[in-house]
Amino acid sequence: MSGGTQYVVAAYAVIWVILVLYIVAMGLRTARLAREAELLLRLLDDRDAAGTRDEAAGVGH
Amino acid sequence: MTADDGALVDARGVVRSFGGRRAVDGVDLCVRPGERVAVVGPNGAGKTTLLRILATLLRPEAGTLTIAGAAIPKQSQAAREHIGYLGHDPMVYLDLTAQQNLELFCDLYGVPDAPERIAAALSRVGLVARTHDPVRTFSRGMAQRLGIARLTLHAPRLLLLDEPYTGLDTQGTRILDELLGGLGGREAIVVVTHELDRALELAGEVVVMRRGRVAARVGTAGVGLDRFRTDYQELTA
Amino acid sequence: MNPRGRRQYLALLRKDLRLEFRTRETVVAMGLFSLVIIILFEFTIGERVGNTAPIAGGIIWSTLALGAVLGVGRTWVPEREQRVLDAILIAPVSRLVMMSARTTALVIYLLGVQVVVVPLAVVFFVNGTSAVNLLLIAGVCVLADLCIGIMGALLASMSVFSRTRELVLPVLLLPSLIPVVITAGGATDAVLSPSRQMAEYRGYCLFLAVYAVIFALVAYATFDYILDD
Amino acid sequence: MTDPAARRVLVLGVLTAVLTATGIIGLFLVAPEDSGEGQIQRIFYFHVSIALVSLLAFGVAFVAGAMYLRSQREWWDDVVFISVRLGLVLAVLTVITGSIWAKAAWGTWWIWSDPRLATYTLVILLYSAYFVLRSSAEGSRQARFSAVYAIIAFVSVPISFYAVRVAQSVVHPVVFTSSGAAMPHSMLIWFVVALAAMTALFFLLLQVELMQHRAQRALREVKLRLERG
Repeated sequence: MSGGTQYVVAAYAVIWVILVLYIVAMGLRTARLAREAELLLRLLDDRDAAGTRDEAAGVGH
Repeated sequence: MTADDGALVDARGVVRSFGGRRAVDGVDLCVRPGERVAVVGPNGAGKTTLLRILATLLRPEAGTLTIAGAAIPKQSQAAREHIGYLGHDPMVYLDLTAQQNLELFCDLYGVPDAPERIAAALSRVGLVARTHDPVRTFSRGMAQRLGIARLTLHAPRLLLLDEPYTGLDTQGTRILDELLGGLGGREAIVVVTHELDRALELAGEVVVMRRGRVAARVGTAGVGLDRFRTDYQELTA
Repeated sequence: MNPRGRRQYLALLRKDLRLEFRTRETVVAMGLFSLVIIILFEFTIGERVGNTAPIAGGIIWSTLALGAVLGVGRTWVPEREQRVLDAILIAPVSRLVMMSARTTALVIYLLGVQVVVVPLAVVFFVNGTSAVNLLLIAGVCVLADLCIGIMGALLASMSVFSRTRELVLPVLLLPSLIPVVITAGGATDAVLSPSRQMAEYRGYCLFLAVYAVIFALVAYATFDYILDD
Repeated sequence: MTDPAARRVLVLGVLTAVLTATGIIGLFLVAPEDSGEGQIQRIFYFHVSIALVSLLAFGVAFVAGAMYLRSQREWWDDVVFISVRLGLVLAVLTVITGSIWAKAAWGTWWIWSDPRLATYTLVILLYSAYFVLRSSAEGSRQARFSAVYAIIAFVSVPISFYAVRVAQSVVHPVVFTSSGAAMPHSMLIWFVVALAAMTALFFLLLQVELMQHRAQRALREVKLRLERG
């Protein structure tokens, strides 16, 4: 490569890499959101299960 | 929404939360001149938060609040003229003398006849001999008494007291009792306390708080302490 | 400021100065700290460069800015330690008055430090100078202190109410003060250079004045939101 | 698609893709080689665009900060936070690509005498402090202090730039003037395309992250409801 082309390639590679890293960080945050949502779903399931048990035993509202 | 004109405190649906948890969750409270209200409740019920909202130290997130006719937080400055707030701490500078502390607060409140007021306040709390001593040399009880003197300087119409008796010595307790007993029909008191007997003794109305909400309002006329205590335990259980 | 506000302003300022006079914590600590840094610079840079006259202004103002962090960090500390903050915030005092009193107190502390440190530094780095030059530098001090005071009162009021206050303040304050350090240092160097550069000096001073005015306006627009919770 | 935010993401995404592709093809295959700087001039298109868009991001944070203080709506705080973070990433990119350019054009990785490179370094310091303050402040103060600081920092940017420039013009005259001032049209077009691409990318990322924050808030609310029973 001549005439400084390697520097041009390097500059665009850096831009590319950092933007991809940013997107990866965003993906990790999305993963956390998904985990949270699943946790809440499990909590709701537990609560519903407890509710039906209570009703079956006749102590529900 | 029509505000109660004469009321010193007019709170409707006041909300304040910390980190997503609602410490005060829709409280209505109306206090007119001459009324004494005690706020009781278990730890974390939002009593102190409510008092700090009334003192304009915390902004309400939702609801409307008027103090002495001034809308909070828009007209906080006007409301602050009328508020006297006493907390666990005396709220005076330890490195200033008694006199310098009281002078400072006279200047902040724009009190006209400061020297006379300061002399009178100091003699009322029995600290005349200590006028020119730095507060650091005071005992805790004496500092607390100076706090009472600070409270009275600008003749506030709305007294907000947060556990005022903790940290007071016997002399301080007597002085505070005298002060509160001597208030006329112009002033109102809101006191936060965990001592039910004090609440009954001091206030005409007791507000029981639980989880940021008002669980009950009880008039104290003719209510015995034992009866009230059982009611309270039921309400806050 | 109306008469009421003026009385409150003077009362708050008098309170700050009285507390400082009684304990002498802030000014003494700032002064000693600044002297230590000056001596550090002298041995690490001055000894090697030989002729320190051309870089004296930069060294002096870097030192003073670092020392200022200590003083700015004391903002609201007596109120917090002696638990008076609620009583002050609950008094019917406009936040403008509170911040003005704070800024004035800071400027006075900084000037108190500079009265000692700047002449000493001038002796150390340029072997003394004329009285006129010292007066011109005093002008720079007043302007730069005003900048530091305004920015300091503004940022300290935020850092002090945060969890890791001592750690936050330098990181917050020093980047914002870099323009002040650059121009105050430039103005000092303009005065101390063999042929006094008055045009440059005036330009730098004008910059400092503009900085002070701009951030006074920013402070005016925002500090209600800082102090009221 | 009924959700307006999702529609915005779609539109911005398509726009970003088209503009970026056009820009890259154009600047590598169509734009002429610069007579003075040769190939390395091709760094310029995205380097300057990223720099300008980082300033745009800080500007958005400034406006959103003011809006937050007025309305106390959490949404504006999200905008401030995301914009500052994006702006900071872009500023870091600017400095890195600028440094590569410096190496290519002048043979050194770093030259303090380039005022833009120096200023962007200051800007990175200035906005890094935003995150220090934000993680240190608690409760309702967090959003308020962050908003105030975003305002202060944005005002500091031109002041810092000016201070850096003034300081350097005295010591050594500015050697490297703005490289993009006299650009032939055949280059300017591709610069505009690159700038538009980066702007669209900024708003795309902002929109995506705002949606993440929205989801997070909704989840927090669900959690609170579950606790309350």
